[in-house]
Amino acid sequence: MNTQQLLSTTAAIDPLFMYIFGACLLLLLGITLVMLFFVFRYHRSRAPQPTSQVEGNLWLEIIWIVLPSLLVLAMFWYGWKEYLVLRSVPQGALPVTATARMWSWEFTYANGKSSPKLYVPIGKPVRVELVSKDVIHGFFLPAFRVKRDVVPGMANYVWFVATQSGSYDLFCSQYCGTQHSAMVTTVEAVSEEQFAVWLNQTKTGNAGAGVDGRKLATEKGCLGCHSLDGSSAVGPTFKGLFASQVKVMKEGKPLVVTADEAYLRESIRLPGATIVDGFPPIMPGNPDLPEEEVLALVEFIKGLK
Amino acid sequence: MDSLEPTQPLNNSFWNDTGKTGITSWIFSTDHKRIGLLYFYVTFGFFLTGVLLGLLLRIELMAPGRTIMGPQTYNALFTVHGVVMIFLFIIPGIPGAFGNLVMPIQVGARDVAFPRLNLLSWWLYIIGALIVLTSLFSGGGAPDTGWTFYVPFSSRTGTNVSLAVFGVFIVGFSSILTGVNFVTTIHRLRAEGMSWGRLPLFTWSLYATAWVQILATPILAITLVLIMAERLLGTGLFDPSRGGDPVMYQHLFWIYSHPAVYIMILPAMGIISDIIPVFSRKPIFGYKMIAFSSIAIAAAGSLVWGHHMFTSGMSDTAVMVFSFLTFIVAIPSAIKVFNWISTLYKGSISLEAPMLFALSFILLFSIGGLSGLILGAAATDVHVHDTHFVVGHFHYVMFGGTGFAIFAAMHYWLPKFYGRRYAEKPAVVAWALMFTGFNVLYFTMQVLGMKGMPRRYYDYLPEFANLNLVATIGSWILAAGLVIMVVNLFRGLWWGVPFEGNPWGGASLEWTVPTPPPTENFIEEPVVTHGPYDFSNTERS
Amino acid sequence: MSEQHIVSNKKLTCIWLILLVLTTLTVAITRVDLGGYKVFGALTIACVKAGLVIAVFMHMKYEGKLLRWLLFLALVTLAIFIGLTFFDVLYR
Amino acid sequence: MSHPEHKDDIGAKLGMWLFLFTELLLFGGLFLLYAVYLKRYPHEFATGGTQLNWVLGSANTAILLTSSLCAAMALTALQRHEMRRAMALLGATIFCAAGFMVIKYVEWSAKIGHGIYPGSEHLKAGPPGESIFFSLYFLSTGIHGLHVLIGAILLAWITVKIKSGEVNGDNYILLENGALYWHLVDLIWIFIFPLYYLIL
Ligand code: HEA
Ligand code: HEA
Ligand code: HEC
Ligand code: CUA
Ligand SMILES: [Cu+2]
Repeated sequence: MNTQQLLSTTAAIDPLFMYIFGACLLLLLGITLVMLFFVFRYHRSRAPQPTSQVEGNLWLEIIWIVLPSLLVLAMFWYGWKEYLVLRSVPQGALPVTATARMWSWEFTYANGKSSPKLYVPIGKPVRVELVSKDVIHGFFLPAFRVKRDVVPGMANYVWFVATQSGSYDLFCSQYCGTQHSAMVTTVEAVSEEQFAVWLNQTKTGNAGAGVDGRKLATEKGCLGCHSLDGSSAVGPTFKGLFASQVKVMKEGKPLVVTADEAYLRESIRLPGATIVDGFPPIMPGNPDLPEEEVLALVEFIKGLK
Repeated sequence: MDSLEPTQPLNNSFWNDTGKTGITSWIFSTDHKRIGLLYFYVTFGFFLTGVLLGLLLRIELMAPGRTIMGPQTYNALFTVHGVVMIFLFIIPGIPGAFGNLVMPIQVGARDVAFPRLNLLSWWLYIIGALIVLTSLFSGGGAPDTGWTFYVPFSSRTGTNVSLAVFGVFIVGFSSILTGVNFVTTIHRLRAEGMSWGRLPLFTWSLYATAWVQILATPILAITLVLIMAERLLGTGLFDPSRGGDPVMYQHLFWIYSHPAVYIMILPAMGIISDIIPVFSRKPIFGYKMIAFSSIAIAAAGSLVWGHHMFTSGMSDTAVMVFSFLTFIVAIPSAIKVFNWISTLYKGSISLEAPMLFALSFILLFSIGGLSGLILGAAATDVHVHDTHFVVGHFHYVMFGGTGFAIFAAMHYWLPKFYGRRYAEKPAVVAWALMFTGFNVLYFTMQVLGMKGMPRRYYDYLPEFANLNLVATIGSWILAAGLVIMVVNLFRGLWWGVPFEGNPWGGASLEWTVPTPPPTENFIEEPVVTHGPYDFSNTERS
Repeated sequence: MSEQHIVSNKKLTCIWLILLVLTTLTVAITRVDLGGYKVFGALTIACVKAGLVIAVFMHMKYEGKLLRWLLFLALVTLAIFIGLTFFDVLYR
Repeated sequence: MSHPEHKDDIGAKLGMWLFLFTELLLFGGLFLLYAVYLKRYPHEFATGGTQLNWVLGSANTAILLTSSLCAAMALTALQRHEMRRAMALLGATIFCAAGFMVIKYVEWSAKIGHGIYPGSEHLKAGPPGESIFFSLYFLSTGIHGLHVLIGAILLAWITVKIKSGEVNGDNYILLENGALYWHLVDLIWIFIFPLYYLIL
């Protein structure tokens, strides 16, 4: 595939915007001007009595049914055609999986590498598989005019291609709770060589033992809900959590447990099993988090006295 | 100017001709005019509440980061703002208030077909509204789901969604019963000579609206029941981990909620169709087409709900079908706009407050409607979906459209029922401020949306800061206008100069009855001999 | 006052018998293996039954045109709601 | 107020039908969901259906049809000024309604006894489609049962009015509307029955 010739999503959509905006602007101007003119010309000070009592005109009606119909049909067709562009992923697109959870993004590449920012090579189309761990989120890249909801249990995707290097905003567009507006990250478009370097370098960086718990807690979005300073946010604070007595609901029964290592581990993997009193059961589970990462998180929480 | 001592007693009108004037004679009255006024005050009260919440939203968005509240409060605030505006103000607003006040007189009836059912509707509305209000202060706190209650979020959040949803459910029943009542009234109680071709267009639009209320609202009812079941029983019908499909919820919700936007706009269009000919002293242009297009909008409008779901993961075929149908609905709206403007041609136009609001309705609704075309085209919707562009769109059609139509109706019809009127000059000043502020506020929002600012965002990136500030300033201009309008209008209605006879020179039946009308409207059964826009025998008096 | 139409007990009983027979029939055809036609058959019979109830028990047969049209309108609306949803469900 | 009591039977009936349309669409929403999920989980729906007791379902169908017959005959009787007969027939209708509810109760408690109810552990552990099937089953029959209850109360109230003579051979619109409501309840069941009990 010749990526040079590739039509970017932006280039496909923008002319359509121009077309519809242009048509609407003309219509609006026409309506406004005619209305203002009538109001001026036939104002009671100039036209004390109406000078016509017509009740309608068939031909006019036909004209203003048929012409707008044709106009909107053109809009429909054009809009649909370009929509298909958004849905047809070019061949050889780079596959990436975007995992959305309350309230963070995680992008995973074919080689298992994951990152909180979406790195893409310039000029190569990217196909992003959209996966949600909890509620509906929205994958929105204004610069590329693409958006798709991230629906749990549903295989949605988007594609786009960055034609210039740079950093582009990536928003969560579908309302998903308290920190919806903080579910923002970026697409980093870099040259193909830089991308290749980045992809391989970070991979080795992650596989080692010494995972940084604090960094992980930020990346996985834990800190979106859990504070480190003792204040209650969406979830309970991590500060002083370890070894404390926690009131929980387990299978509908109230219970007091000690927050030992096993409890923390379970709370991270399967948070639905025990629900801390006074909090909603909304924490996303992490059943397939690698063991060393869970360990790192537990160690991190232990350290917060 | 207006005389401040209460001069003209309201003798022999529905205010006192039965000798009953206490509060219970109102809240248990079956008189359509009293019920209409009750609706008016309550819905308008909710409007003021909602608008105040909107103002708070804007203050928070004035600058990035925290301005006056935290994210959870903000989320609850736009949810409550949306729920109050949609379910407690705009949907019951026109049918409940002006439909009740005016429609039975317009068809020449003494009351609606089922006066007691009408009272029940009002009570259901009040009870539902009270439940919604209770939900804000009890349980897990005000719901924070957005007015759309999308699952799975709404089935998980710890806030008081179930109760709020239950309140809306009750309000929905009220809306259904009003619809049943109006359809029956229009079919059965038209006076002698009041053929379908002589119905005022406001009544026509209520007829079309009533059908939407009857056929679409039950779907909302069942959807809300399903949310409650999801939360309270754990039915899992929309829970993907148990085989449910969250997108099916969106279908059910929009099957009602798209037609609902036509419940909001159709009666507003009816008001405009009634006001423009009166203030041009010329028959409405294309009566039949306007009446027919109301029905066409109601019918076609029931088929387009999928345009809210273009990015949801719905099938591409469905995207095509719904996008196509969406454009079809635009055509009857266009018919109306063109006919209204043609009515002005060679008329004798008087720019009093009702007419100013009516004419600005045409402009604001056109801007909103035309931006709806951007949303209706599949590819462009993908970019602006769930951004402030959509927020701008619906405020243009709901506030600029329906809201301004209600203001027009308030200035046009309320004096008839009070026998007093407001002062003209402040009304015009208020209108000018509101029109200006409105556009500064919402046009800016649409620009923001084009630039990619998502909606329901408590906080935003610095690049959106300037425009947000502009929008907030617009909201203050709007607020100033609104305050002037409210003060002037009610001051006039209670203490203003008398409004007697037929000062606007209207030709439909409500202008032939005494001002204010007596309880049974007509002193003797009316016999209708001419159309509602035949001004040859009416003078302004 | 509505024009009074009294449906005779004989007629009502007849319809009731037919309805019972149709119910038995539905049960019968769903006991044999018809594959996908089973749903189709059962629903067709259900529609016939519903038609009988509406026409005779609910006196629709003796009502004017208006009510019939309105009923038709309501049913068509429901059909359209379901039909259009299937543009999504079938092609996803 | 002093309205000379205005009566419009045709209008009242029109109003009732309009209300019935809304009921139809209310259940329509559930049927819509049923159709969609049947398409997605034909197998699980079939296994779910076999777990329902079709004999009891058929019995309930027969009971409801009979009750409908009684209601229709009650109207006929009232129109012929046979008040006692009308009241007896309405009593029979309500009796049938009670029978229906008893059978429903037996069915429901059997299911719940087996750990089958919305959100139960048993269903959570099973295949997803089955939990959908039973959730829909409980919702549909539950809401339908509620309508049976409301209809029965309505008819009982009308019986009282017949007894007091307020509703009579010249003024039977109330019974006509009440019967219409009752037939609607029957109508809905005519669809629920094959969809849930028979399609297996
Ligand atoms: C009063 C309420 C109202 C009205 C009347 C409308 C009218 C229309 N709406 Fe709007 N809409 C809403 C209220 C309303 N809407 C709300 C509340 C939402 C958001 C819900 C939410 O998510 O919270 C929404 C969202 C919304 C969306 C989804 C956006 C998204 O979330 O991505 C779409 C998409 O198609 C849409 C389209 C339209 C169209 C095509 C019309 C048409 O009916 C407009 C027709 C009018 C005109 C076309 C203008 C007048 C005519 C002329 C000036 C003549 C010339 C015209 C032609 C030649 C065509 N609307
Ligand atoms: C009829 C409907 C209606 C009306 C009139 C309004 C009016 C306003 N709305 Fe509206 N709005 C909605 C319906 C409406 N809204 C809906 C449905 C939503 C979607 C909710 C959701 O996402 O779920 C929404 C969402 C919404 C948002 C988006 C929130 C977000 O996505 O982050 C914003 C943001 O600015 C906003 C602002 C405003 C403002 C500034 C007004 C202005 O009109 C207000 C101007 C303010 C005044 C004019 C104040 C005047 C003051 C007085 C009159 C005081 C008198 C009071 C007393 C005496 C008690 N609204
Ligand atoms: C959507 C918000 C959210 C996110 C994201 C989140 N949590 Fe939680 N968490 C909660 C809530 C709410 C609770 C309390 C309810 C419960 O027990 O499930 C909780 C409970 C916990 C507990 C038990 C705390 C106690 O006081 O007993 C631990 C440990 C925990 N989370 C760790 C994590 C880790 C590690 C991550 C990141 C991988 C994370 N959480 C991400 C919301 C979240
Ligand atoms: Cu995730 Cu909004
Ligand atoms: Cu819509």
